[in-house]
Amino acid sequence: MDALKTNTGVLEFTATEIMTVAASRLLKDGTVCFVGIGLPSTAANLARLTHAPDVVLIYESGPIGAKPTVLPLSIGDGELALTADTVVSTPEIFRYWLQGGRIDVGFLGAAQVDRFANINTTVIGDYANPKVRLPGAGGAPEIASQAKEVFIVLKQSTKAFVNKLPFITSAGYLDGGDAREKAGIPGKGPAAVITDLGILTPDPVTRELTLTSVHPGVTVEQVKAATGWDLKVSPDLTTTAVPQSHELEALRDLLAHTAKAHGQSAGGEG
Amino acid sequence: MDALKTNTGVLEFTATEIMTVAASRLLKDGTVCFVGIGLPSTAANLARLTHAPDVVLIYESGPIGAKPTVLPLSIGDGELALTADTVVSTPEIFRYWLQGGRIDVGFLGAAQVDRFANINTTVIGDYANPKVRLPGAGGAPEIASQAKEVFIVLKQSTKAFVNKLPFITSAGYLDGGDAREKAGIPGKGPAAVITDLGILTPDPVTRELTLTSVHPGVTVEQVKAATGWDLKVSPDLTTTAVPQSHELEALRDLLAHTAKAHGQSAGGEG
Amino acid sequence: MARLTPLHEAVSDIIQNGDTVALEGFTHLIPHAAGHEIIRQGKTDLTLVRMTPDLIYDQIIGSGCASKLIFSWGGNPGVGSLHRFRDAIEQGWPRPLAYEEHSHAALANAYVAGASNLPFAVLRGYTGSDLPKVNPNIRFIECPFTGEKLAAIPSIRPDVTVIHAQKADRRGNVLLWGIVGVQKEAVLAAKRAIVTVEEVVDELDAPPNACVLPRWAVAAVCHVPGGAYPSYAQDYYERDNRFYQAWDAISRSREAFTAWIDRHVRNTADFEEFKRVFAETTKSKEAV
Amino acid sequence: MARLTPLHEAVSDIIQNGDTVALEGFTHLIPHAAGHEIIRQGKTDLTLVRMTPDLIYDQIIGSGCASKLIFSWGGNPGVGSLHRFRDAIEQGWPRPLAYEEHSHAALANAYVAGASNLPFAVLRGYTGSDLPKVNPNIRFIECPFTGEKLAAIPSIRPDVTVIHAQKADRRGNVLLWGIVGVQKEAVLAAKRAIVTVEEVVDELDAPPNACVLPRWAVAAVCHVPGGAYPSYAQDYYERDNRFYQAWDAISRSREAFTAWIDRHVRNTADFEEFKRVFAETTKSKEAV
Repeated sequence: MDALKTNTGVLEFTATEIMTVAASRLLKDGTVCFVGIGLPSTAANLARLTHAPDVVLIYESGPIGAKPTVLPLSIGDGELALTADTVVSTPEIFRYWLQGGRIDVGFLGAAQVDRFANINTTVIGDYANPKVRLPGAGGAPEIASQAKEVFIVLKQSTKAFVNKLPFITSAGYLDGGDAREKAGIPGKGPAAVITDLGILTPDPVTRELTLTSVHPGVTVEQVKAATGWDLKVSPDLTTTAVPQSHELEALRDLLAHTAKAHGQSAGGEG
Repeated sequence: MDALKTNTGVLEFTATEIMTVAASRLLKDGTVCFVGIGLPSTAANLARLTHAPDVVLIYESGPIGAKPTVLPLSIGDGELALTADTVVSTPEIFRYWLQGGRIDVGFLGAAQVDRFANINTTVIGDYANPKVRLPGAGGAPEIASQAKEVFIVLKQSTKAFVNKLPFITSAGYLDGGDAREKAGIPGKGPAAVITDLGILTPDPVTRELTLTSVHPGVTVEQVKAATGWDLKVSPDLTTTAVPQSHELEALRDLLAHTAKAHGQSAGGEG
Repeated sequence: MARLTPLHEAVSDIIQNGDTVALEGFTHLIPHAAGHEIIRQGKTDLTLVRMTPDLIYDQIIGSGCASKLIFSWGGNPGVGSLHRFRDAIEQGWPRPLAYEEHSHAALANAYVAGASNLPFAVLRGYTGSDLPKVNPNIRFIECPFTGEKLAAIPSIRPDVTVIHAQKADRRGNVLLWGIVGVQKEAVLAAKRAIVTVEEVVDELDAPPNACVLPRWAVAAVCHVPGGAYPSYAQDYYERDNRFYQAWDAISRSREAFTAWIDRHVRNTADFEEFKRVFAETTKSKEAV
Repeated sequence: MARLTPLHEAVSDIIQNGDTVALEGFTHLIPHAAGHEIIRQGKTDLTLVRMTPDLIYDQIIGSGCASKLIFSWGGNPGVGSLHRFRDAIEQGWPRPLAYEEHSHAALANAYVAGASNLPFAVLRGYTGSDLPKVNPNIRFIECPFTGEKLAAIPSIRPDVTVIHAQKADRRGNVLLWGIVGVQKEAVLAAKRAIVTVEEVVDELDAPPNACVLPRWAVAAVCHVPGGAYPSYAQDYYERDNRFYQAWDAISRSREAFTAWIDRHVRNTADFEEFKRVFAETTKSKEAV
């Protein structure tokens, strides 16, 4: 997927780059963001380094107001502690800050999502006899339910975008409609799923994920083919604005610094 | 009462002094002690300055391992923070350290106690129409129930030592016998009540406070006359060992330093 | 997001009549200047919450600002009774004061529950005490795993919490240290928070894992040097124990109290003027 | 009361077969040296608790020391799967591994409840998640005041908690800073605690309100410089991200894993020898 190159004027960018840039743009300046490791952390830090210098990044390991200059490989990197406004205990993060209702945006990755933006990071196959055992819940169930809204970022494929999840680790809109509100979940839920092909947002009534933006050079058919259900397409479908040169530069600088510091670029909890 | 002077060899001491010294002697070295302000704090610090240099003093405001050189006037004096091994939040003190079961001795004062060592610090008269409104519970109910054992120090009089309390703020042995255990209270309860006249300890079976030691120069009749119930006297009644000169010197030094620093000598919560 | 603002504006904008207000500080960092400003502005019908209603609440209660008090220990530490608090409870002067009474452990847990956005706190507590008999907000629940009986009380979620801290930076991030009491929990349990500070600095220079309140968790930060007086601010000034003793005489009669409050609080424009007048009256008294 | 003792003595005396043991550290300060000593001593039937069973638990599980795991996220951070953990769960090698699975928020709260000597923790959580369907230790209770439904889970009260910290003084008082995770709660929730430290000093020089564990809350303090490796110790050394990546290949097959554990852990006398052997094997590998 990363090999996909699109020509838009002079700029070239990968599918992962436009995914990251598109995700970063959704973070408003001043937002308090609870950041998952990996793609969410890249996007959130890109936002901070571009249009949202006052975004507040909180990691579940304890740093509040982290301003890393290289991306953390794990959720508890020293860089997060050293650049934070303060570091509190992990229980405090979950109790006072997340459950306390002080998080505007939860920024999550996922192994799988379904048509109602529920998330699976637990298991593929049967829980007791797993086909693939995934890492598990981590902070996601409570981030997904307690942040005022949620952005999910992951690459799109039929393996990842399934009609019905084998296991709901973290709630999106459950069975759709007002099921989430009826279950008493405080946060509003996933506002957008940002992929390497486009942006999906929940229908205001049914809450079914609907394609509302395709990335430049991607066709609707490509997105549908990468989705495990009959993906609805918004009548107001737009094309994602191309990454601007300062965004791409900031992203590439960040990744280059990170690779230099770590010798790798991904990230995970732990 | 403080005017009472007793001659024992060359040493002269007041009733308050022997009360404080007797109370201090009950604290073993290395004990972790949750300290109430006022008389308990004086006695606990005297223990630390004499026979128990490794006693660990914890105050409800947050200091752990406080080693004050002047007595605190209030439970949150700066001297406590500056001399402590660490200072934690007040919720942490009550949750992790007291309720956590890590306190050997709770050292309390009281406005009133009854024959089963229950404590009143709330009200004299009817709760809704108080004759005298006392300060209230503070930390005492949970110190009295959760410290492994409890020492109570207060001056003896019929007003303070009553047969039945108008209000039980903090549990001693409730109605006596095994009432405390039956109520599911974890700590063993008051091991001794130290007064300016003697030492009262609970009968092993009935748990009724019994006079087990009188201070030198005090008669049993004096103690009975200062008690609001028919005080039982132990068949093994002893006389409290007189304060030693190094104990009196340490106590007087401590009080002198305190008076010099504060211009007063009492203490309270807050 | 914290605004750096004068105290009178913060109190005027953020505290409404009828609000539940917690002024916290455990001996240390008690927000006296903010308490005075509440009196000066004649706020009414407040439900006051505080573990240790000491002089600051004696003054607010005696000034008639409060209709209810939630507390766990009410006294003048090291001195004796709070006369205004007792007069309100015992005689209803200057107005009746409803009160709800807990232990320290329970209120500390209730602030934690409030900061955690939970409706109630669970603790081992109150067993054998008469407090549950007089406070219907002390209940008992069963552990769903062991069947053990535990005490439960409602969480505290004030409309406004007011604290005093040592430092803020120019963006409104707050740092406090020493005896930090329940201040962080009280701030995070509240809908809005006002923090008065000794000093506004360019950089907080907070040590690792210090007690920091980020600017976006606080509504207003007010630069009020000395604002904890007669309480203390560690590394800035000490507790004025003499004033705590003097308060006993000032507060003993309604007349002396009212005269003191009028002269020092109601008839002063702000805390700076309070300090000037207080210095004068203290000097003249010592001269007598 | 903390004894300053060699690590092998602490593990031998304090951890018994069948114990519930928590080795905590959130990326930072993970007690790898102590984990190795558990393997070296062939402890068995342990119930392991850890929010993030990463390499340290992959090694202990793969070595057959554990019969049960309580966890909330099991992966090699930034790299991928834990192959030994998955092999135990999916194939029962080298022995079946029962597991109880929670969210981070729930386990963090369960440690807090354990430290607070409460039998259960209350949180807003798990709503809409399938985890309660597969974990009977996730239940729901009602607030006795509002009727709101809240999740409850049993508290964690390990027999032994093991952590790594930066400093201890000669009396056994411990200081840690930076990302402190759930370490304080895990230590205070446990019956006994072992702390390995980078450095033993005359004076802790702890900043105000630092994370200090007093000596009487800890059973043993062991001086093990580098004892968090390949995790990091802030202000001492950085995380060895390359080893986390290398672990993926080492742990992928049972044979390669066993050979690595035998050579580096089972056949070394202690962590000092581990460090020497590890340096050699790493150098020779890089030379290839």
